[in-house]
Amino acid sequence: MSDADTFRQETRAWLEENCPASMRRAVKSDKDQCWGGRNWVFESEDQKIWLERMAERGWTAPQWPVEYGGGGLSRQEAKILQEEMASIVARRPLESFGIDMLGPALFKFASEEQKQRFIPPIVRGEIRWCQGYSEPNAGSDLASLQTRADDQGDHYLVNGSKIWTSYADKSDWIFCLVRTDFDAPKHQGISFLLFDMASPGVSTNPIKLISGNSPFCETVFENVRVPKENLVGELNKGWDIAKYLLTHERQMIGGFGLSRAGSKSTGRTAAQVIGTSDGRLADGGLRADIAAFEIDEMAFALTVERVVDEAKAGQGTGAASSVLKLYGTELNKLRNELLMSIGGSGALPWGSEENATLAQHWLRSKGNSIEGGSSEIQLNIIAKRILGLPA
Amino acid sequence: MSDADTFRQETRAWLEENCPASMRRAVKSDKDQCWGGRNWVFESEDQKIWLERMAERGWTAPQWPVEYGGGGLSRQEAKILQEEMASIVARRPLESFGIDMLGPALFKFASEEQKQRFIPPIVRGEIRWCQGYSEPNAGSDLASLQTRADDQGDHYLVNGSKIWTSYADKSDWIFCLVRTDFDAPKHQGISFLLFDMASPGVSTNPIKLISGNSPFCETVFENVRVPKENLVGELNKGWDIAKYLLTHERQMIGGFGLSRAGSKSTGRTAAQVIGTSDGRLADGGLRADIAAFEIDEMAFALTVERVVDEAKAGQGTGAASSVLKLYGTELNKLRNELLMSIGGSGALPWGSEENATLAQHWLRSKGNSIEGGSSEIQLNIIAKRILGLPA
Amino acid sequence: MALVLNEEQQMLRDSAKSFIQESSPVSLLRELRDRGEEWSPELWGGMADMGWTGIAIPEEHGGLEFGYVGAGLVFEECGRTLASSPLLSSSFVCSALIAELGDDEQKAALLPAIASGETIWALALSETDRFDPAATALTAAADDEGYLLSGNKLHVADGAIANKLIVVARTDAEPGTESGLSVFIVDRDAKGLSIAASPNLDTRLVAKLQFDSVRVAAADRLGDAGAAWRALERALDIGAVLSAAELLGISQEAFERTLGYLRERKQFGVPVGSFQALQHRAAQLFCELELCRSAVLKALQAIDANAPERSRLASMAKAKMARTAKLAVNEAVQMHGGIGMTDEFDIGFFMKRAAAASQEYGDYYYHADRFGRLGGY
Amino acid sequence: MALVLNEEQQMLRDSAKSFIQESSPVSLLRELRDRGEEWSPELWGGMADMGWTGIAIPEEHGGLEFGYVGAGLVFEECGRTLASSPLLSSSFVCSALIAELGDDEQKAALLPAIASGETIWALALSETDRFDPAATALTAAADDEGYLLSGNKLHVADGAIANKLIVVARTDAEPGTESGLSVFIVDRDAKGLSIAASPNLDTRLVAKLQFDSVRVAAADRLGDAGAAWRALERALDIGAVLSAAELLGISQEAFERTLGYLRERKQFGVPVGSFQALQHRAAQLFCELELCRSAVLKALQAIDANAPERSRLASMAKAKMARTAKLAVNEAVQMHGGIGMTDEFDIGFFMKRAAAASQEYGDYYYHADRFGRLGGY
Repeated sequence: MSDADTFRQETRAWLEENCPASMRRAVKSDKDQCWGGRNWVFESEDQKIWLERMAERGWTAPQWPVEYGGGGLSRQEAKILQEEMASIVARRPLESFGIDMLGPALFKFASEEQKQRFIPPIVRGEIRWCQGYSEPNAGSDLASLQTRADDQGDHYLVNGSKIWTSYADKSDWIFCLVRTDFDAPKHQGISFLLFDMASPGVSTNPIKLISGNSPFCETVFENVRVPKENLVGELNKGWDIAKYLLTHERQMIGGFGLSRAGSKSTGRTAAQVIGTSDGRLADGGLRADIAAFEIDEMAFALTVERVVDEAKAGQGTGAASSVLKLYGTELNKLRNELLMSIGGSGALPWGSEENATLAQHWLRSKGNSIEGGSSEIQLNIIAKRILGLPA
Repeated sequence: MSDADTFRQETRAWLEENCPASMRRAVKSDKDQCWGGRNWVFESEDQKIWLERMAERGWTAPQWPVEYGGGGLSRQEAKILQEEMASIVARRPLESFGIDMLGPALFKFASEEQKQRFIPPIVRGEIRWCQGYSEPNAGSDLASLQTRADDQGDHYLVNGSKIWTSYADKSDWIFCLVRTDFDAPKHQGISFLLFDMASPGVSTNPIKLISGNSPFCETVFENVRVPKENLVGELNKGWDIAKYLLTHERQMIGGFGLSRAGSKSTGRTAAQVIGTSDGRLADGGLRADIAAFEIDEMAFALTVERVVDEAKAGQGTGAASSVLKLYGTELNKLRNELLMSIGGSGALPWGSEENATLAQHWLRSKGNSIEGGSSEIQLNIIAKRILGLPA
Repeated sequence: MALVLNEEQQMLRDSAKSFIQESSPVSLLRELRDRGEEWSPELWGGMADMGWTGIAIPEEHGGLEFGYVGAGLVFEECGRTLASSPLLSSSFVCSALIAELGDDEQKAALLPAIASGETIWALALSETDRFDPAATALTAAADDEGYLLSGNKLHVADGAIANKLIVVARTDAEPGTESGLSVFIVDRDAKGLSIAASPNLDTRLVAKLQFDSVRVAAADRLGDAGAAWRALERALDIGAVLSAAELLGISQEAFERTLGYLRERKQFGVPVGSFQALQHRAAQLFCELELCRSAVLKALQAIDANAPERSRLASMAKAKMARTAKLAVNEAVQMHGGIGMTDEFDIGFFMKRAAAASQEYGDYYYHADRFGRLGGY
Repeated sequence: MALVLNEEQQMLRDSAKSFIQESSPVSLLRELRDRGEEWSPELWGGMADMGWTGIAIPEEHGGLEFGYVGAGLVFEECGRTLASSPLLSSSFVCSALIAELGDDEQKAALLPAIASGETIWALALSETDRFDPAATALTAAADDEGYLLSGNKLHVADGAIANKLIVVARTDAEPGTESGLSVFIVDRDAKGLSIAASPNLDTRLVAKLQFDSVRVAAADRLGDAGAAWRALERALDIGAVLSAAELLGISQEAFERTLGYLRERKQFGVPVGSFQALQHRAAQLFCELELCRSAVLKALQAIDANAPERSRLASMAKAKMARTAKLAVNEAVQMHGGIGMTDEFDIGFFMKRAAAASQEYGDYYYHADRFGRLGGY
């Protein structure tokens, strides 16, 4: 038996033994997700056990090095773990911006001391992170940020405000872009700071969205003292970290398109709701739009696959993240439009924040092409950086 | 009986008596159209008679004043004439850029002497005109034209070249934009000249298009002497005339969309070619695209109607020409795309210049959104002049 | 008929605009939403005072007999501020059915109270999620005392507040056919009728109606038994075109607010509206809206004239408007960026109402299909 | 299978590119067109020397057995310079039918001459203007001596130059059904067969074939009578995906030429490519082309693997590619402006060939419909 097969067998057995039955059900609403952190209230004992058992093996971050608490798995092993979890519909034990975003940046830019200090609690789900990028008046021009960190000798004094901070009201720490040089060109005076959201002077204010949910906050800093050792990377070089993280985020958001691609076909959903005639959806116009969409959806999923495969084969162009972000989010919006059309008047009811309706998901999807760098920004990036069109 | 009814009866009787039978058939190809001019070879004696009879009454230009050879008809009478001609499928006796374009500009900008000299031969179809606007290196930036007219005391010396001159090789005279002041800002050094294409130094070179036809020429001027009295309007104020004419041209080209709107429905054509099932076109995807197109086509035709009605009622915005040019040409391209899809492999054959196929008309239509101010230029105009968006 | 407004129509539009801007700004919708209410009786009273409740009702029955072009102008202005009222159901769709099918007695008894705004009517038609009037299956079984109605109705607009209902029921033939449909008057308090209302995304309430052997007198049937289709089709065309007029107002307002934002909001040191890519998209949307305006006006005229091509024009107008409204609100939110996604900002209300109005009396797919069928393909 | 090219495939692509750029630049097509000729026997000989005529043919029959991913790369490069040849008809579609349906004797007799490029084959299938293989009506009436073929075939690609034809005929059932189809080998000089060729917009000749009781021996039937559908479907999938690969090359080249023009051409004193509206359109087209590349590669792999989802992937690839090619050539001409409309400039050739290739083996509508049906809706 190959190593891979052995690993698969062992993993399957371990999951069978350790994954509680109630954690083997698809996530239905936000409530079913575990975000961890200091103030987390577990939905159930099972949710707590599942997080602890997975974190103990480092399998909340399967490919991170063991020395920082990670699982130390190879790419192949991680894929097997994912497959085995999927086969029993095991939930992800921990949702975490620390794992998805901050961690990779720390591995690349942080000092050894910082890695030792910050990464293990991320893996264990003990500290919940949020990101402080966008500002109320900056919009798509992220680098025009005005939140300032003034050097006070042994600490920085942070003043300003951030917007669109996901779950800032529920997070323990923030990774935050601040301006440390007001005279430099706008991309060159930015630094990357980490600090505790419990620090005096930090306040958060949830923003209600058109979908009725409030996943984002406006976050205000008034004379927040941040120890100097919390600076990641070089002073005034924070934009490099930001770019790295943005690329990462784009791929995640674009992945929306993919993550649902495996789920039920929009066309089949329509066929069930509307019925077919002679093997074709009974509404010919809607059918044509759905077929066009599903062709794009399939070609997009294959493109995500190709990008990954090319990267593995060293053939990647590195240009893919903007394409995936742009196309994936536009496709997700289109899918939601089609689902609304399929539902007709039955898609119009309004629910609650906890039990969101189709209409609320549809409204939420409209933000996909704004957050994480708008579609227009991605088109600019593609035109200039990939196609080399003149400024 | 009202005046209108009397006019209708008289007109009907006159047409019945004077329109030759062979001129009562729809125009099938370019050959069936009469353009007149010094070198015109009439297709038939009927074609000649028809032009002469109509020109004698001034009905080649029905609403122009009688003193310049026009028909002197009111708007209502002109409409009746048009309706009565349509009812017997009488052809237009004369196709003419002189009537459609130059004439209106002369009425507005020319001296009395110039009007007396140039307008009557236009009405009679004796002089065929072409327009000299675009230049080989200017593209959409019309005002950057470089053809120069140098003041030589009693005449101008014209040097330079024009491109996209429709039928220049068959025309007798040209109305032409030239630069007369090289130091002024680009819009302010342009003048509007008329001259004989038989002048020494004028040469034309037909441009073959992707459709296989050659309706346009490149026209070169080498030391062409143009008498000073052929300047229309003020020196260096030619851009005003150009703008006036461009607006006019836009409406004409946009009218393409309309002129065909009265002809056979694309959907019915498809139903005949492809067949129906349960009252619906047998190809559901194509049907959906055709319905979307025909909805737009109808709404566009209604918009042309509304623009005319609003202008009559004094409610016009004056902003319509760019909208009509843009939308009408895009619709015409779409109609051709749909006709190609309806025809399938049967739409692919190549014909000749005289007997153009569907494919050739389709290829020709691609130029609609380039000529007469590209779609991009129209979008710029709408955004800036109508919507007031900042530069 | 010329595609322009006459002087009377222009005056109506101007008075409608100033009344609605005053009495029903978007902030009223927000207040109602936050209070969990659907409608404002004060606004309804004001509309009745303006005469809007009787615009399409003959003068002999207390209406203004002003015509549908005028009605369209009112709905366009209502669309601009998202004014919520039972005007469409009661004063235009139900009143059209009564005027067309009712006998003299019924008309004299019912229409004046609609014209005055005293009685509010709702149309109980849909039984499926996707608009399909011929699919009506609710049965009206005839007996000696009249009819017994049994079945369900869904998505009844204004069903939560109407005093009276017009119920479309099947007295003959199979669901899916246009023949065999009859129309009945039913009181909201009728025995055996239960009404459950819940809010849609646009904060308006829609009702689910259950008919459990509801007794209806033969005298409460409108028109001949089984022969309601022609009148129903006309009433639904009216509904479709007036909802298109509302969508025109919604889209135009969303567009103008977006233009204002593009002119003022700065990014990268320049106004956002100076970016050519956004300029071209705005210009394209402007063209679409120009087409919509012509389409809606023509369809309204066709209703006034009862023109033979009325249904095809109605489907053109609703289809074109539904598609353009979707584009307009999507572009509005996208061009506003993050702020457009917040509940605090009004633009989201336009997106929500546009989605609901696009479904009312048939969505894009329904009307594009009908447009093709009526066009012979 | 990973969605990347292996080393062998990369080498094939590089050699294909340099051969085709050298032997068949766009100027060759122009020369052929101006001379009124369809094809270049020299180019065909060169392709045979490169082994392309045998890429998909088993080694035992003289081919390279290299597979369809490799074939796709060849067609992509051919698309880039609009190289015209009977490669698709002969070496991929007809050869697939022979390889799948033929008995050992037929295969041994026929395939080596295809692999060497010596014999050129054409597929006589379509009888209607719109692609619809099941509509085949041409009859093959069985008698003691074999079959008599009667009927017409339209739009036969390479029918003007092929030595041999594969004719799809009906031996049973009604036109419109997939059963009852048989496949026959017919010589171009067969008695009773007349061939009339005329040029399409892309300068390639297509033939109209008239079968007037053409005698075919029973031994010239490929496979069982009436049972050709499965093999035909596979051959047509191959045709669809390889024409998609050609469209990918056409579109990519048209796009790159347009990018070059946008970078260099100046208007209003700046490069045309600096206008943001054009930048965004170019970026959108780039995304579409990236999706196309993935779609085509996956469909090619599915043919190589004879995967169960082969047909759905083939339809996805052809549909996506046909739609994107239309966008690519339309944008190319529009962005080039006036010069793009001239025959002197090459870009128009891309528009013409894209239109023809989009029809071959089914257009967008055919494949989008099939994609939906195979997807269960």
